[in-house]
This record gives sequence, structure tokens and C-alpha cells, in this order.
Amino acid sequence: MVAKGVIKKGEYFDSVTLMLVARDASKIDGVIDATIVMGTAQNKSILEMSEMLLDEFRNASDNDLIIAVKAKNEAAAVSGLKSTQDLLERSRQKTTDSSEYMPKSIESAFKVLPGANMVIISVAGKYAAEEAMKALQHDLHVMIFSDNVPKDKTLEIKKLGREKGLLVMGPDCGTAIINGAPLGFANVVNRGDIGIVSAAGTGLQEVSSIISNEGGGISQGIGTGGIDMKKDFGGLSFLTGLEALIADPQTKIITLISKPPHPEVLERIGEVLKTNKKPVVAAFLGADPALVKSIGAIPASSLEEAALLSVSLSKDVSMEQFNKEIKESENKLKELAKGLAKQLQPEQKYLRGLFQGGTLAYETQVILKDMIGEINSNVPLDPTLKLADSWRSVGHTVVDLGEDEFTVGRPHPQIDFSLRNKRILEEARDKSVAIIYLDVVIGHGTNLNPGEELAPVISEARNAGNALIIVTVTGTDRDPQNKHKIVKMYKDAGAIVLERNASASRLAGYILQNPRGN
Amino acid sequence: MSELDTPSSRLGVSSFPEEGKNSVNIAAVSVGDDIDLHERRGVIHTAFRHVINCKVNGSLVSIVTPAIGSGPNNIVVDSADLTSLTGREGCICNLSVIDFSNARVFDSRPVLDERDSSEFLTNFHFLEQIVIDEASPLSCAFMLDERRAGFFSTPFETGVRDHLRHSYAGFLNGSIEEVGLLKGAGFGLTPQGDDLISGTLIAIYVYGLMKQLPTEGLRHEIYNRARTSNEISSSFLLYASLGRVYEKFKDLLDALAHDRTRIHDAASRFLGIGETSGADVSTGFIVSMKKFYKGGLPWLQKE
Amino acid sequence: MKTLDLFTSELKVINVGLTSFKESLEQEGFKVIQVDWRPPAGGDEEVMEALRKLMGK
Amino acid sequence: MVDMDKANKEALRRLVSATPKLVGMGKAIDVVPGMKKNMLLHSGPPVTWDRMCGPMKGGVIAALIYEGMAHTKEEAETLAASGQIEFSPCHHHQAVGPMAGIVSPSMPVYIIENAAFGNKSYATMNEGLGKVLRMGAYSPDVIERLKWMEEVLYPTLDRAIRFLDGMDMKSIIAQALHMGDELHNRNRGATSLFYRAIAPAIVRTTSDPLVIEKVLRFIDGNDHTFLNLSMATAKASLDPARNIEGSTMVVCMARNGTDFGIQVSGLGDEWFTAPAEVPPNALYFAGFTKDDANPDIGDSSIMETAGLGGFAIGAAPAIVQFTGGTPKDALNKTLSMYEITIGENTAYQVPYLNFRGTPTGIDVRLVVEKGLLPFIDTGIAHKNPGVGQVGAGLVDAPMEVFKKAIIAFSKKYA
Repeated sequence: MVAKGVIKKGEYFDSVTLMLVARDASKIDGVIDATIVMGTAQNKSILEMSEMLLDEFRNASDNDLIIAVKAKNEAAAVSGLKSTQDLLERSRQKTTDSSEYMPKSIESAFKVLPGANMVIISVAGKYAAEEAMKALQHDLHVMIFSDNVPKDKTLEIKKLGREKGLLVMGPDCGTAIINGAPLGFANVVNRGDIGIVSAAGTGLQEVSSIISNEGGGISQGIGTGGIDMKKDFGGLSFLTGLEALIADPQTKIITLISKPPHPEVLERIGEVLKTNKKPVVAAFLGADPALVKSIGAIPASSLEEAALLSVSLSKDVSMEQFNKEIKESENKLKELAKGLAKQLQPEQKYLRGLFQGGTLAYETQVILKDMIGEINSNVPLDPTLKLADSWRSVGHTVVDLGEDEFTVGRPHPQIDFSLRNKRILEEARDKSVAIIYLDVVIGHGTNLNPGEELAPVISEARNAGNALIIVTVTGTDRDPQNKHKIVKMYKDAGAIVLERNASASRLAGYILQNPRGN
Repeated sequence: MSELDTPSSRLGVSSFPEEGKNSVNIAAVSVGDDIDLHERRGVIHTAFRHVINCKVNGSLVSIVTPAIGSGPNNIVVDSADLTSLTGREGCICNLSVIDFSNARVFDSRPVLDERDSSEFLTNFHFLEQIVIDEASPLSCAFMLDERRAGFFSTPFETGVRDHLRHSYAGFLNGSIEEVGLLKGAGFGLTPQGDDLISGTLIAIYVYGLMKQLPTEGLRHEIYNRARTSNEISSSFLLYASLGRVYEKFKDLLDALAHDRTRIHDAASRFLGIGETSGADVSTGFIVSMKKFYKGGLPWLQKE
Repeated sequence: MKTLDLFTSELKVINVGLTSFKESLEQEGFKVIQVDWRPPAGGDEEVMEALRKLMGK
Repeated sequence: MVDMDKANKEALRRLVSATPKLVGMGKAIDVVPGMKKNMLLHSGPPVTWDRMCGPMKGGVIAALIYEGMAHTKEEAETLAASGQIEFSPCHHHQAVGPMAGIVSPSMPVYIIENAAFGNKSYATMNEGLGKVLRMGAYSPDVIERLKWMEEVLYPTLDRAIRFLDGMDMKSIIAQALHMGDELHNRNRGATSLFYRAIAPAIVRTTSDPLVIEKVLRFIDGNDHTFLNLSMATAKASLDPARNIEGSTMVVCMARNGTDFGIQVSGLGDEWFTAPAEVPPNALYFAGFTKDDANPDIGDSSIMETAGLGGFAIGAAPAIVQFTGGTPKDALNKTLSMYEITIGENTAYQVPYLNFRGTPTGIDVRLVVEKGLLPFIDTGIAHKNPGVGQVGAGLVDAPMEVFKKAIIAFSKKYA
């Protein structure tokens, strides 16, 4: 006969649990007796009488929990003790009935989840404002995924948030990463010391993914929605986010992402940065680097550069080293371009970019305008280049399929691939098309089978014509879709796949700058 | 016991922010009459789904769900489940995040006097029967009905049973020292011996009320002998010795004295406390009352 | 600073709207409660306005 | 601007601190305020003869024959249409009636007294199930039963009640909730408790053993005996909460089979009405369908107004099939009502919610804000007079009436 046992100091379970567990344990094969009691003098003496008092029990106190098992043999005693402890642990995880009830309002959601600190709102725009106000009045931070929130309401919300020092992410904020949690359409990234404030949804996804893929990590990824950088909204959410990251001890490097902010907003950002000691990288896509420097930030020309800069700062890589690496990869890119250009026929002249990600469509235009000239678009940098018909491409064309004109009555292109797939095949049959350029944004909330959805279309397009297909994938291997897996599928289907939009765009640029590849 | 060695490391109340940041996120329904709300910072002692025990400047304060009910040192909050309050590392609890504006004060004194005596006695056998029928197997209810002794099967269980039987009998036969053998004995976070003593303490108080006898000294002495470093158990004993009762027991006493139709509900609810606690306190209360009405308070006669 | 409180506490989310957001967060092991939301006043503007007045908003 | 929350707290306080007691019985004409010889009371908001639904018309016919004012259906109809008969809602006379809710001058009524506030309420005796006046039946056997109730049942009960020096309704309801009643669709527990209390007194105060037997069998044979008492109790408890300046608490929900109406404390006696609907997902008795059902009818929704009935369905697992689900669904139904109520009634508890008080005091603002409607756990009458009950189920109050109330409120206060 063998007795085994442990003392659990400072572990408390309600007596119901203790009793049930002990009962179950004594039913285990070979176990003669099993008990869980407080280590009081009396209980010890009772244990002694029933031959279960181990020496280590003698100095147990009134507040310690004694688990004692008596069994036929060593083996049974060990397993008996183990399963007793397992049973105890499991009892901790018991979920409660109260969670089954779905509260009807934010107020009552509190009662079910006291200590809630974040509200995500994705109801129709005209109601979103009301709910957001409630959240703020309860001192809750809020992410408003909904778009079409009335402008006056939006301002009201952002002002209140600013007053109360609460995060107001959105309206029209597609993504955020708070305490490592992916909110909305977000990627599963490493945690780390790089904090991001972004007024551009896919921009945040692209940067956080690259950082994570390069071995860096994200402390917080705060989205604000694009409207925040407009004059009337004065960057209210952006500033609160920035101040938070400056104060946050977990954040060592701060990365800012946006289309060029309104000058007044930029000024206010500069004000806040005056007090800041942390290195700040800013990708205000298309903004004048001098301006960015003037507010004390390191300018980055692209999302990719912003991400890589941030990582090397967080890893203390020297600027020389950084620039050297950039040069090397750039040369590789040019080599690759040469080889690909050779495959093109003389009549193949044009780029056709079909985008799921608004920020990426914008970035590609910013990068390519200086390399290949005018690019027509439904979201052009220069209003005169607006496509007459978004459904028909002209010359170099970049379309953002996430724009309302495409999404009315249809899910977002990051979820529903069908519309773009059709367009891809049309472009493929156009003899004047040199490059079909595609982005694929993965992560929570987006299409779960981007590989299966797109790969077949790529090979079909390759057969239909001679256009090169360049694909860039935003995301990480830890995303539900697994980046690595789908990249391989696209390559096998005959696409050139680059993992960052800026590189991919420049690759396209180099090819078109030098069509013969000589 | 100093706050430092309270065994609470993993049971912090994450949603209790630091002082000054009073983001109130939970409302109190009632506050016990022994709680001093001037001191609002404490240390978590233990935390369960329905109860969080805090040490607030030396004394134990329990934050509980309505399921547990009011008590002299309970704060009942409007939430079905406290689990989500107890997730994170760290062990400070800050009562100023609780909104007390709508809380009522719970009066923990039983509403009884000598005039209730007769009704009380006639109703007593109802309670005894309910305990015998409904108490959980390993409770002390075997002291009311020997047939229940059979529930104790394993050597340890029979050991517990016999120990409780003998030491409690000794105690009720007038040897107050036996409290030392009784306390800390048996199952549960508040060991069964302690619960029996609580039952007896309340019985002494009630008997004193009915017979208009001074019993304060006696109750105090028993408490001093019974207290251990188990703070939860000790605070139950303390209030019992002061004649302060928890809502569910107060209701039970009230039903016994004033409204027969409510006895069953009140008793069932009280028996629901812990696995055996409710039953053990009731048993102690019943056994003691019967003894006192037969032959007065045994300990007094000895002296 | 409330934002710092957020960064240093366990994230607990109330989700009003798309349940897929709740599921994503649960997959990643975060605490979420879904609100069973329905449009106030069945979406009737005039009534909502009256209500706002009464609620003192 | 008035402090509505304060006003609502006061309204709730009055509702939950009521002390309703059954003190005796009397003839409507003698005791019901404002009752006249040529007057018939009916359930719900005001309605004219031509707009009355089938069951209510049937009830009127039955009452007129019962009162001897007419001898045939046709006579009764002509009389009712002639304008010589005054129709008035029970609620305008401190009374309530289930289904058609017809009260005629010589009908006996229970008298409930709310001593705490010194007000009274009145309700007729329940006739049982099947072919009954409240369902619009007017066949001879119905009239005969009504006569027996007036001549035998009424005096017997009245004697017994007075012998007992009245009966505390609050404690019966509190206990019934612990016995699986929600006091609207299920009154079995309450009826048993009532029987337990009244039986000895009847034996004590009635000499004829045959009468005693028939009366006791009649009470025992009808699980809904207590329904009319619980309704009158709710009415007596709610009336003191009326006319509190600035209170958005609903003090009355009632249906007449044509319209659904509510009254709100801070808005005096104004009715806010909308068409009554046929309960969409009800449980119909064998042989009946939705097409047989009459739109929602009766004052019995006073139970939900007082925090019982559907609001307490979580306490009544035996009838969860009405909620089309499991006991858990029923609990969730009750839980959801806490979101539109001002507070809880600690005297009335739901055992399965750890004896939490029932959700009590509907706040119009919360209903509209959350778009969450009070639901009523009700019986359903056949649309044709005299067929009787064809089913039971949950029906949502129409959003329309709460919207109207909010508009009126903002006009008056904001």
C-alpha cells in the first residue's frame, strides 16, 4: 500500500469542487482512498489514522490544501494523484451559464463581462455613432468598423474620445492590433516593441505583417480611419494614439502611416512629437520628406521601407547596414526584372493593377508615377487621371476594387474574389497588357481560401495570354490562411510573387521602364 | 496575518484599476453593516466564481454575487459571475471602482425576541426534517439521523465522521476545551468542525435572546478558542459569536419564527451554501438548540 | 492615462455587430461578449430624435 | 426638465410596496366605481360595438342575455348596436377582465384592497376553460353557469373570505412562483394555495354539504381559478404608480381583440394604441391553426405590466413549450426583460435565477432604445364567438404603441 500527496500553498477551490474531485479520484482503479482537505492539525491527525499522513504534510498550515491519495501500488498512487490534480485544474476552467445569455445592449454586456475595456462596432453607419457615444460614456475605448457614419456625429465622437483620453479607432477603421489581439481585418503578428498609428487600414496590415515576417514585433497597432487626417477632424484620434505610444513603456519605436495629412494636422502631430524621445518612422505616402523631417520623424517612402526601418531600429541595425541591404535587394530586383522583361512581346506595354487594398493601390501609384508616368485609376493621385469607366482599363490602370462603386450589394473584395477574377481574365486577353498586378490581403476576417480562389485563375490567365502576373501577399504564416502556403500555390500557378507591395510595384516599374530587358 | 503572506498571488482583480482612476464598472446592490467604506484598498485573499474575499485594513470583506446574498461583511454586486474579475496577475483590489450609490445597508441582526419562542420551537422539527432529507451526504447531518452515517465510506471519511461525532459531543457536554479538537476538522474550505461551532454560537445567541440570558462572554470565549489562521473560517466564527448572521440564515430564522410557509425555501437555500457548510451550520444549530432547551447551556452549569 | 490602463490590462471586448470579429478574437484566446443588437426604435428617425431628447443627449 | 429616473424609481417603489389583499366580494353594480345599470365593461382600450372582435361581441351578447336585457342573439345585437348600452374599458373602473373581459352590472366581483395606498381593484370570477363568456360563448349552458356562479359560488366564497378576514395575495403569488407558476398562463400552484386556504373556511361557513362539494370541485377543477385574482392583484398594485410626473413606466398594457393599448404613468390616462396581432408563433390545441385565432385579446397582460406572466416565464419550466424551447430559453426570455425594466420585485422571485426578483416596471424609453419589446405569455381565443380557447403562446407588444408614447412624452416634457 502506497500513499502519495502534495501540498498546494495558497490555492483555494470551493468545497463543492474539492468534494467532487476527491470522490472521482477515489473511483480510479487501484486507488483505495483519496482526499483533499485543508491542512489543519485535526485533519492531519485524521490523515494519520487513515495512514495517509506523509512527512511533508506535517508542516502544512491551516490555509494550505492537502491532496492525499492512498493506493494498492506505486503506479496507481502516482496516476491517482496526477488525475486528482488534473481534475482540480479542469474545475478552474468551468465556463458559466451566464455566458449563454446574449445581452441586448452595451450596458448589460457589462454585467456579463465586467471590466470590459473595448467595444468593436460594425453596425450600420447611422446607428454606429449612437453606440460609440454609449461606449465612450462608459469610459470604454472603441473601434468603429462601420463606414458612412455622418460627419457631424463622427466629429462629436472623436471630440468626446479626445476629451476623455479614450481611443476612438474609426469610423471606417478596418483593422487594429490591441494587446496582441487582432481587431477587425487583422493579421496574426508577433508582439514586440514597435508601436503603430495608422490612418490607412491595409497600410497597418502591410506594415505590421512585414515587421512580423522580418522578426520584429508589434506592441500596439492603432487604426484611426482615413478621415481623421482631414482638416476638419484635426487628427484627433491619431494624436491620442500617438500620445499613448509615447507614454507606453512597451513601445520603443513608433511608426506612423497615412496618406499625406492636412498641413494643420501635420503641424499638430509635430507639436506632440516635440516632447517625444522615441525614434519615429513616418510613411506619409507621397508627402515631401523634408516636411516629415521638420516634425522630427524619419521619412519612409513606402510601407515596406517604414516597416524595415522600424525593425532595424528595434534591432539596433546601423543605418549604413540598413542602406546596404536595401541596395542589395534592389539590385536583385533589377536582375529579376531584366529576366522577366525578355518574356514580353513588343505590343505588351501596359500595367493593369487590380487591388483589394485601398492603401496598396494608392502606394503603387505613388511609386510608379515617377517610374512609368501617368496611371489611370478610379482613385487617381491626379484628378485628371480619373477613369471614365472604372470597369474598363485605359493605358496603365490601377483600380481599387474596395471602392463603393464595386462593393454595393457585394462583399468586400478581400472576402469575395469573384469580381476581380473575372476582370483578371479580361485583362489577360488584352494583347497590350504587359503586367497584371494583384494584391492579396489575408488575415482574420478575410477570405479563408485565397489560394483555392485565385491560383486557378492565375494559371488560366497565363494560358489566355502572355501577360506577366505579379502578386503581392500581405499577411503572415500565422494567419488562418497561412501566407507561406498560398504564396507557393500562386508560384506554382505561374505568378511572380513578392511579399511586399512596394518591391512588387518597383519590380513592375523596372520591367516597364526597360521592356526588352537589355 | 500581514497582507504580504496572503495566498493571493494568482488571483488579482484585473479590472480593478489603480487608485484615482475610478472607471466604475460594477454596481453594489447591498453592503454589510460591518463594512467600513472609508478604507477602499485591500488585498485579494481568495476568489471564486461567486465570491471574492479581500483583506481590507485587517478585516475580511467579501464581494459576492446576488446568488450568495448579503452578510455583515459582504458587498453584493450586480453581476452573475465574478470570474472575469479575477483573471490577471497582481493582488490589489480597489473597492472605489464599485458604484455604491444605489446599495442598501444589510442589517445582520436576526429579528427575534422571547415572544417568538413558542412558534420557533414548534417549527423546529420542520427544519430538522429538511436537513435530514436534503443535506449533502458527507455533511454532519448524520448527527440528526444515524442512518446517514453510512454515507461515509473510505477510511478517511469514516475517520472524519467519528472525529467530528466525538469531539462535538464532548463540546456540547460542557467541556469547552473540546473546541480545540473540533476546529479545523473535516472537509471544506471552512472545515466542518468550524461550521458546527458557528451553528452552536448562533444557537447560544438565539437561546439567550429567547430566555433573556447574558451569553456574550461565553460566545466570546468559544470564539477565541475556535479561531485559526484560516481567515475565512475565522470571520464566519467571529460574526456567529457576535450574533451577526448572513442573509440566508437570517431568512431561515425569520421563517422559523414568523412564517411557516417559507421555512422550506429558506432552508433549501441555506443548505445550498458550500458542499456541506450550510448543512453543518444547520446541524450545529439544531443539535445545540435541542440540547439547550432540554438542559440549559451546558458550559454555564459547569462553572 | 486611460490608454495605458488598456495596454496594461487584459483586453476584454464587447462586440456590437459582425459576429465573425467575435470568433476571430476567441480563436486567438481573448475574452469577447457579443451584443444581440437591434436598431433602436426599429430605425424610426423621428422617434429616435424624441428619445435622444428624453435621454438628455 | 423633470428627473425621469427619480420619477421611475418612485413609480417602481409604489408598485413593489403594494400590499394587495382579497377582502371580499360584491355585485359589480354595488361596488365597481362608475358602474351603471346599462353599462358593460370590456377588456383593453376603448372600442365601439361595430369595431368589436367576434369573441367580444359574443361576450356582450352573453352578458345581455344573462342580465335579462335580451332573450336571443338577435335581440342582443340590436340592443348593443342601438346605443342604449354604454361600453367602457374595465381599466376605467379599477377593474380587469381576462379575454373579452365583459363585466355586467349584476356580475359578482372579487374586491382586492391595496391597504398601503388605500386603493381597490375588481375582477370577475373565472368560469373555467372551454365554452365560456370570456371567450365569447353565449349558449344556454354558459348563461346557466354564470347564474350558478352568481347565486351559489359568489355567496359561498364571499362568506369564506370574510371569515378568513381576507387573504394576502402577495404571499400566495410569491409562493406560486416557487411552485412553477408565472401567474398568467400557469396558475396551478396559486390555485392550489388558494384552495388550501379557502377550503376549511368554506366548510366552516356553509351548511349544505352538496354546495360545499360543488364549490370545492369547481375551484379545484379549474387551474385558472386564481388568474382573475392575480390580475386584480396586479391591477391594485399598479394603479398607485399612475400619474407620476415624468415617469416613463408603463402602468397598463391591455388588448380588446382589435387594438393593443398601453398607458404610461407620466402621461395620465391617455391610451397609445395599435392594431392587435395574432400571436405568430403560438402553440395551438389539436385541430386549430393560426387561421382560427383571434387577434390578441384581454386585460391579462396586466400580469406582464406588473413583472409577472411572460416576464417570469423563467420560473415556469412546465410551460416552456409556449416559448418554443427549453427551460434555458425561458430563463433567457426572463433575463432579456431585465433590460427594459426599471428594477426588480424582490417579493416575487425566479428560483432558477438564484431567487432574483422578477423584472418589474417597463420603461418605455428602454423598450424603444433597445428595440426590445415586452412579450406577453397569453392564451388565444377563437375568432368566432363561443368556440373558446384554441391555443397559447408568446406575443410581442407592438412597437408602435411605445413609439407613440415616446413622441407624446417628448412633446410634453422635452
